[in-house]
Amino acid sequence: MDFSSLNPAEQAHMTKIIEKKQMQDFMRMYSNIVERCFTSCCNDFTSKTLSSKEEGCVSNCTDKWLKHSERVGARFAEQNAEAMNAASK
Amino acid sequence: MDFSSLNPAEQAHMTKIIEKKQMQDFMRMYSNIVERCFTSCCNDFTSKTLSSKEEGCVSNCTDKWLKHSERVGARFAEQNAEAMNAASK
Amino acid sequence: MDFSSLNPAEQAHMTKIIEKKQMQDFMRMYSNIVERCFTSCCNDFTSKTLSSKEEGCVSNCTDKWLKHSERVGARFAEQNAEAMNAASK
Amino acid sequence: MSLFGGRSPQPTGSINPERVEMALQELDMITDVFNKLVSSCHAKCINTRYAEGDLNKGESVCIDRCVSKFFEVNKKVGEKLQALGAGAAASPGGGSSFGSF
Amino acid sequence: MSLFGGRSPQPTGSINPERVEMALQELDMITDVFNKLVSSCHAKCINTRYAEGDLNKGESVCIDRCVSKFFEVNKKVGEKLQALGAGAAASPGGGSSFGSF
Amino acid sequence: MSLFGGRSPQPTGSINPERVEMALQELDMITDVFNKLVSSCHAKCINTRYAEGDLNKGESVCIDRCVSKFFEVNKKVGEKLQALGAGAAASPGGGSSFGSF
Repeated sequence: MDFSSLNPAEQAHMTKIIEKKQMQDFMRMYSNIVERCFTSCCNDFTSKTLSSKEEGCVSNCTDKWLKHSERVGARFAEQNAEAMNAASK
Repeated sequence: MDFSSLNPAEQAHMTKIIEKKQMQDFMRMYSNIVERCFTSCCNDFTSKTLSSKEEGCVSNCTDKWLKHSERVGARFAEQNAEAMNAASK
Repeated sequence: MDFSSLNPAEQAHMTKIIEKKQMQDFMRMYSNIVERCFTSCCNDFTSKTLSSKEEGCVSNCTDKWLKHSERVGARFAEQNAEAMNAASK
Repeated sequence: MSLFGGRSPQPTGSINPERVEMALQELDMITDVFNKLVSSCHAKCINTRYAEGDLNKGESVCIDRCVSKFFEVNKKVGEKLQALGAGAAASPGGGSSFGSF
Repeated sequence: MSLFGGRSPQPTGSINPERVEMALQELDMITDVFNKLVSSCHAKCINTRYAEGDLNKGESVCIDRCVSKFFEVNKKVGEKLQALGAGAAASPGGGSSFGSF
Repeated sequence: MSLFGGRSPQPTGSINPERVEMALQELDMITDVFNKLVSSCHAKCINTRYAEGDLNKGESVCIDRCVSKFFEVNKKVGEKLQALGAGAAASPGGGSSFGSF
């Protein structure tokens, strides 16, 4: 992606909007992790509190999700840079 | 959730926006029920009209979905009130 | 759907908004096809490039998805016209 | 789907934001339903091995029946919601009502 | 969920778009979480054969526990994100914090 | 993903809503694709028993290949859509084109 065709005023405006979006994206990521880790880790509803096994699962699931997203993000940026280079040749 | 930090003018504005959102939420719930009940109840495509068995299933599915949402909503409100109380202590 | 209750100025405004939405809908369709065809066609991660079998699958999957959407759209329009006729009787 | 009818009950005039917004909400709702219809019938009718790019006869017939049944389910659910009074706030102007678009 | 408290810490006044937008973001987030809660607990607790329209005893009890566990997971994930510093930008005003709404 | 290039082909000036909106649409599209990439590769590569919090070697390698294949699929589908003329209205300014971001 390349926003260099925007003038400085437009770029400043975009930056402000992007900051707002980042907050929303963060909240969406948060609720996605909750939904996915709940679905994967909680399968016993004979109790209303998390078992220690479920707690551990949720903790690992959250960690893994964050590390996964981070790694995908790094590869995404690389592939993206490559594609832009190829396009500008 | 607590909107008491908003002033009356802001609260009135929020109320108007919330009313609009409720209409959208209702329509989304409607289409979600259609999608889910269709997926669960319709598995025979040798005919283009609903069998009486499928009709019954869709009817039960709709009822159950509404009752489910209602019960989840009631528990959500309770848990939420509890969490707010705990937070304000 | 029937927007005839809008006046010409409103209809012109709607048309402009609809054009913008069509671009967004197209981009969403694009990313949906990518996601679905990737999920259906790519199951071997011992390599980082598509096999010719996977390529063929992605190609067929894209074609089929477009033809499917088109056919659903045609039937949707017919059913819709029927429902509007029935309602106006 | 003919978006604009021939009649124009109001004279040419200024834009009423309320009415435009209602029309947009209706459009969003229809888009939402259509997308759900497409993905539901894909799940029911399309073989995901993708051995060929054309719809075969069985898939085509299945799609037609699938759309038809989906509309029936849409109508039935709409009637039920209306009967339950959940539809109190619903049915925005423009001839729209539960079970039809 | 009591949306409006009884206190009004600011005098009646003009609308601050920033504050209204933050409140709206919070509302959208809660709606998002609630929708995920409904569909998650439906998947865990509801028999999809739909032989009857009422929740049976087992389903009702399951829903109650499901909501309770979902809140615990929400709290745990929130604490973890906060501990990881990912929550730096988070916790908008209005008494909202991770793990509660 | 470098959002802002070094060049500024237009002089500093007023905001053109059309251009800003197009840039925002592009941003939304990329966010949408990225989210789909994350969840697709999670489904393909991550063991959901969650016995540990770290990515193991197999998962890490799988993620790298998964992202690579996803990009190839993205490119292939984009080329196909363009060939079918469905892309007539597409490819907004800013050097964006099918198959790249």
